[in-house]
Amino acid sequence: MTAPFTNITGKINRAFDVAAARADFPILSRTVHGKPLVYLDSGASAQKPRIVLDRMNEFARTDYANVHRGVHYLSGAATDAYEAARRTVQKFLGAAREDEIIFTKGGTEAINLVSYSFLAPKIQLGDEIVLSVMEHHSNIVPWHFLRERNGAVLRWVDVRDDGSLDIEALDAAINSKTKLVAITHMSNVLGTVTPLKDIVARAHAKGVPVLADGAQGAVHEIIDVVDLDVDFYAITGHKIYGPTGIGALYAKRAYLKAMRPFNGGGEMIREVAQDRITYADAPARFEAGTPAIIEAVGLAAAMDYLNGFDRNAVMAHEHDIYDYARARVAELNWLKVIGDAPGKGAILSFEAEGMHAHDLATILDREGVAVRAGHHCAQPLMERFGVTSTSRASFALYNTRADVDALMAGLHKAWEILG
Amino acid sequence: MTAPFTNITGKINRAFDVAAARADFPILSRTVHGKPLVYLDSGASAQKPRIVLDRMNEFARTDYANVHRGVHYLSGAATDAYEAARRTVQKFLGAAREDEIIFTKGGTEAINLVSYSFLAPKIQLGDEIVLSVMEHHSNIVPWHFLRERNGAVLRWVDVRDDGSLDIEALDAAINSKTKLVAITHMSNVLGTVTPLKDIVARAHAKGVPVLADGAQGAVHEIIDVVDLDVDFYAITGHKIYGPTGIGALYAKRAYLKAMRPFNGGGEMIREVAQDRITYADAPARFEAGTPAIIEAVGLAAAMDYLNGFDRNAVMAHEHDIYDYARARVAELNWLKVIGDAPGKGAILSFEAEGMHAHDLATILDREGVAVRAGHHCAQPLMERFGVTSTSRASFALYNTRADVDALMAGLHKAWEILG
Amino acid sequence: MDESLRELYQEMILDHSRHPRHFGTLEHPTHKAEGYNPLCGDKVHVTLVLDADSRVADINFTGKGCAISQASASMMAEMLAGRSLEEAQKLMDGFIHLVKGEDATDLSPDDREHLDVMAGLSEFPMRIKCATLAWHTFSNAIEEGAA
Amino acid sequence: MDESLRELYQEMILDHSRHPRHFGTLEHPTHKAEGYNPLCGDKVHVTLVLDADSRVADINFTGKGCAISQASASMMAEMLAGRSLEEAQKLMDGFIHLVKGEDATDLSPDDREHLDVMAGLSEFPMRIKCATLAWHTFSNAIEEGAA
Ligand SMILES: Cc1ncc(COP(=O)(O)O)c(C=O)c1O
Ligand SMILES: Cc1ncc(COP(=O)(O)O)c(C=O)c1O
Repeated sequence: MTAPFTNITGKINRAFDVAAARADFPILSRTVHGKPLVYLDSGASAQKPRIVLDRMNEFARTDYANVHRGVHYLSGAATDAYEAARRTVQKFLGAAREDEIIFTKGGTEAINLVSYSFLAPKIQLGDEIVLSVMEHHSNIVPWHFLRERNGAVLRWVDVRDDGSLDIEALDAAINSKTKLVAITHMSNVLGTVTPLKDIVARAHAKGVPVLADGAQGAVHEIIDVVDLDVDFYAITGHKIYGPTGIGALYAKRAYLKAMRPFNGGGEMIREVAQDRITYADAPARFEAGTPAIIEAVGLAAAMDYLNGFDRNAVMAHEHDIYDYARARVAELNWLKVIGDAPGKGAILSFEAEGMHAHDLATILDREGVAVRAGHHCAQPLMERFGVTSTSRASFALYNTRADVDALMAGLHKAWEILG
Repeated sequence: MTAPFTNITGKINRAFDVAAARADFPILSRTVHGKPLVYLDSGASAQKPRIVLDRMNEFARTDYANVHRGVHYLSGAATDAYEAARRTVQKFLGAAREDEIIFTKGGTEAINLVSYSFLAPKIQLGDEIVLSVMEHHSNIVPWHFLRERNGAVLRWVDVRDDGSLDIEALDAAINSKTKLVAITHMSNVLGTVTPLKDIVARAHAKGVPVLADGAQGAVHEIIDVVDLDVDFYAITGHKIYGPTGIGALYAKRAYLKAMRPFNGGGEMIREVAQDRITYADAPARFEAGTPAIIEAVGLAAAMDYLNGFDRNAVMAHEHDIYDYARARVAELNWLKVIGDAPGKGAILSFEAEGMHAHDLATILDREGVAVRAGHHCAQPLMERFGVTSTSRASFALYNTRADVDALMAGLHKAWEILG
Repeated sequence: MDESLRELYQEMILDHSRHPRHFGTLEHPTHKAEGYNPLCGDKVHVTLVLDADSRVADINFTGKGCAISQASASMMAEMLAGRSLEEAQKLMDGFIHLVKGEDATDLSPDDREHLDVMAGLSEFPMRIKCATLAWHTFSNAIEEGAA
Repeated sequence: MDESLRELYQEMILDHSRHPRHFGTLEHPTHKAEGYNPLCGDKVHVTLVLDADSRVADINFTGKGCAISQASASMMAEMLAGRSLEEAQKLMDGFIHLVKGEDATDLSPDDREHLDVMAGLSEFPMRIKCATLAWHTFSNAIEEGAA
């Protein structure tokens, strides 16, 4: 792994060069409907740099075999690459130990793992789970399962009108029945970044562990799970410029021992007999079956790629694009932005007067501008803001002010047609 | 998808040309410890043809976005590719409908899905699950969970000394308490191919559904789930020349409606509110979160690749290599083959007198010959044959008689060193 | 200006979506159904009265969604009123062929002309589900929605 | 013939694996532990008696596994018998350095010579766990295995 901020070649700690970065992403040079692609949907899934795709391809062409169980050379090479990927994720999240990193198939599975392995075995009728109204369905549905199946109670914490988390309400929602606080680190709709360290401190003061949904947070913030003191942190590969089919859960070692296996199969056992079974220790215990080996290698390549930049410079770049976009859309009096929390990340959701998000997205698409339209897997949040859907432009490291200009031109056109 | 057996270009229904096929697999031209790689570990994981890797790479470079939720062009293109991959799997397995195919992260998860979604909600104390002693841990551990958590009883069916399934014992094990027969289609250790159609008929005669573990079966047999009348059929991508991180479950439509969701998250819901939730229909219901999009496309490419051959010719080729290997090892009086069932597939497991499998594998590895050594995730089977581990050479379409000769040379050498 | 967009969002469509005909809920329907597209959240609720001759004596809808889904529901209600089930089925089949860009010869010349404003949809495959939602909901109401 | 293989499986190793020293179970151990490598199924069971001076008065093992794991256990038992815990720890650290191909200066010249037959392992990284299993089991017995 390329260590962040320490490269003495001068490659990093330079200002972020977006033109150079764009050249790393093959798809960005394509056209859509005859127009240059303006990809503003990285919040749903980011595009992948050549280096990630090539690394996976090369690994599969030269060093591939199944991991862990083999004595032969390729099996060793593949195991080394897979376990090196785990250390890359460990360092990316600032975890103290590599066995605190469990590979999953994505962010959703990482959260379900906490639900099935940590919470489900001990949840009792009437136990409470605290979550916010801005959660993604992936951080809602697993808790609904526990409501339906075990009689858990979901305690919803509101956001303020600007989309910021009502931290006092969250604090008040945590009580002696609370078994978990499940909270996003960054909203995929509002762009709100939650004060995770403060949330953890308040929850811990009442003896309650915290699971953070870092699907967006890990992309746009620099994560240090030890400093945050968060108990569980879920990430997903495809949003962080990595492949699909891979994600990870950071889980504090203290919890891992008591956590029940989730999927059962190869790799996660110690001994299997007809009438008894014992399980391996973490992380193997939670990685049943052949893992997503090639994808883990790809995820590590993506994290290396991101760490090859000065992360602060990338963040500054993204904020610049967002601020520019926020200022430009303020020119349009028929457009209402949802989510204006202080310190928010580079996601812009909005409603357009008299235009349905899908119609708007169709018109933008014809201009080559890709935005998301819909409920963004956040129906409770839609309800909170009294809408059924929004349009969303989400920005990644490869976006530019020119992309925002293209969005603006598309919005003007939509107004012409639909307004 | 290229339909099997119908290509009029003459590309198929020709004899299988193994030299040409080998050229499709870049890794096969590498060396290990200075010797040409002889890869006899495809039973653990198969190597991937260039066309699969290139298809994934190209898809990610040109048409990638998240699926299902988007209106923009790339989202549509990615959704089309993902759903086309589902139809490829459907046709590969002979399923009647595409919504009977659920993408999973692998074979293990496919089986766990049946356990969590189909069986767990209805299993009662004392209910029985019938399985064979030759099952892979992936088709054992999920049932041990139900034993530990719900009081289910595991009814083990023995194999005969030649490794064939004792079908009468299986029949006798099915009774009024049986809730599921969980049986491999092909043993990853013995190579035994089970009489699946007969098993299904006997189980159905007693009203019991059958789950087949097709992790190996789908690679080496031509599957028609409708003809087999099997209720669930689990496959995994990486063994069938596809990528890691992807697999699939075929589930009869009749069961899908009553099956409970497994992972909770995006895509699998209908409507989510604070206090209630409804779920989508299959297959979406069982595919929470962003799926392994690129890997699904890769899996389809692998199936297309395999179907580009005359499958019967491929099978004949594999059997030829196996028969040759079986005859050659019979020359060695210090080597004992485990698994000689009639009609078995191209997997050769053996014990060597006075040599531990790991020592043997290490020596073979120095000769460039990659075999597996260990319990092969089948500890109950090891116990059945009174061994703690075996060596296993498993053959794929790209193996040759020359590979077998290299194996023999390595075995002679091992005898020289360890014998 | 992109001609296909102009065609998709032509005046007639926008007019139907802004001033939907047959909008509302019948008080004494013989059949009803709710349609929902979970991908975008579009909703359509159809109520109708089938008379003794299996004719659509009256039909209403309510809904929320994009211009295409609302305009399509409005046009559907307008065109179905008074038709027999058999005619309705034919119209629906023709409509679906039309928006998919397939041969819509099963439509009468009149219906074809009336529905011409929807033909542009075939250029927008990702929006076809918006257009067919109301029709599928109608079909569900007939099949399983006896009130 | 591959020299590194010859070195790995030299006579001394094969002899230890076929005729393990200190093979068996002590009847009245003060400490014991079971070691298991789930990846290959190798097993080692160590029993030992620590005397009042914290010396390894006696030590036995039983086990099943590859030549490397069994030879390593046999040599370990042979070399540990009579040593103080401190000396044992030093020997173990030195052994682990040696098989990993790292600097094993913490070994006395005598011990280094005795263990020389294991030095070839550093060429076989995938087999190092086989060699260290017995040692880790011994260490577990001391730390948590009071009988
Ligand atoms: C905030 C948030 N949480 C969780 C997820 C789920 O991640 P995945 O779909 O990769 O499982 C997403 C993205 O879909 C997200 O934006
Ligand atoms: C017979 C059998 N079943 C199940 C599996 C599990 O498949 P996977 O490891 O891809 O989940 C395997 C392979 O490991 C297998 O050989």
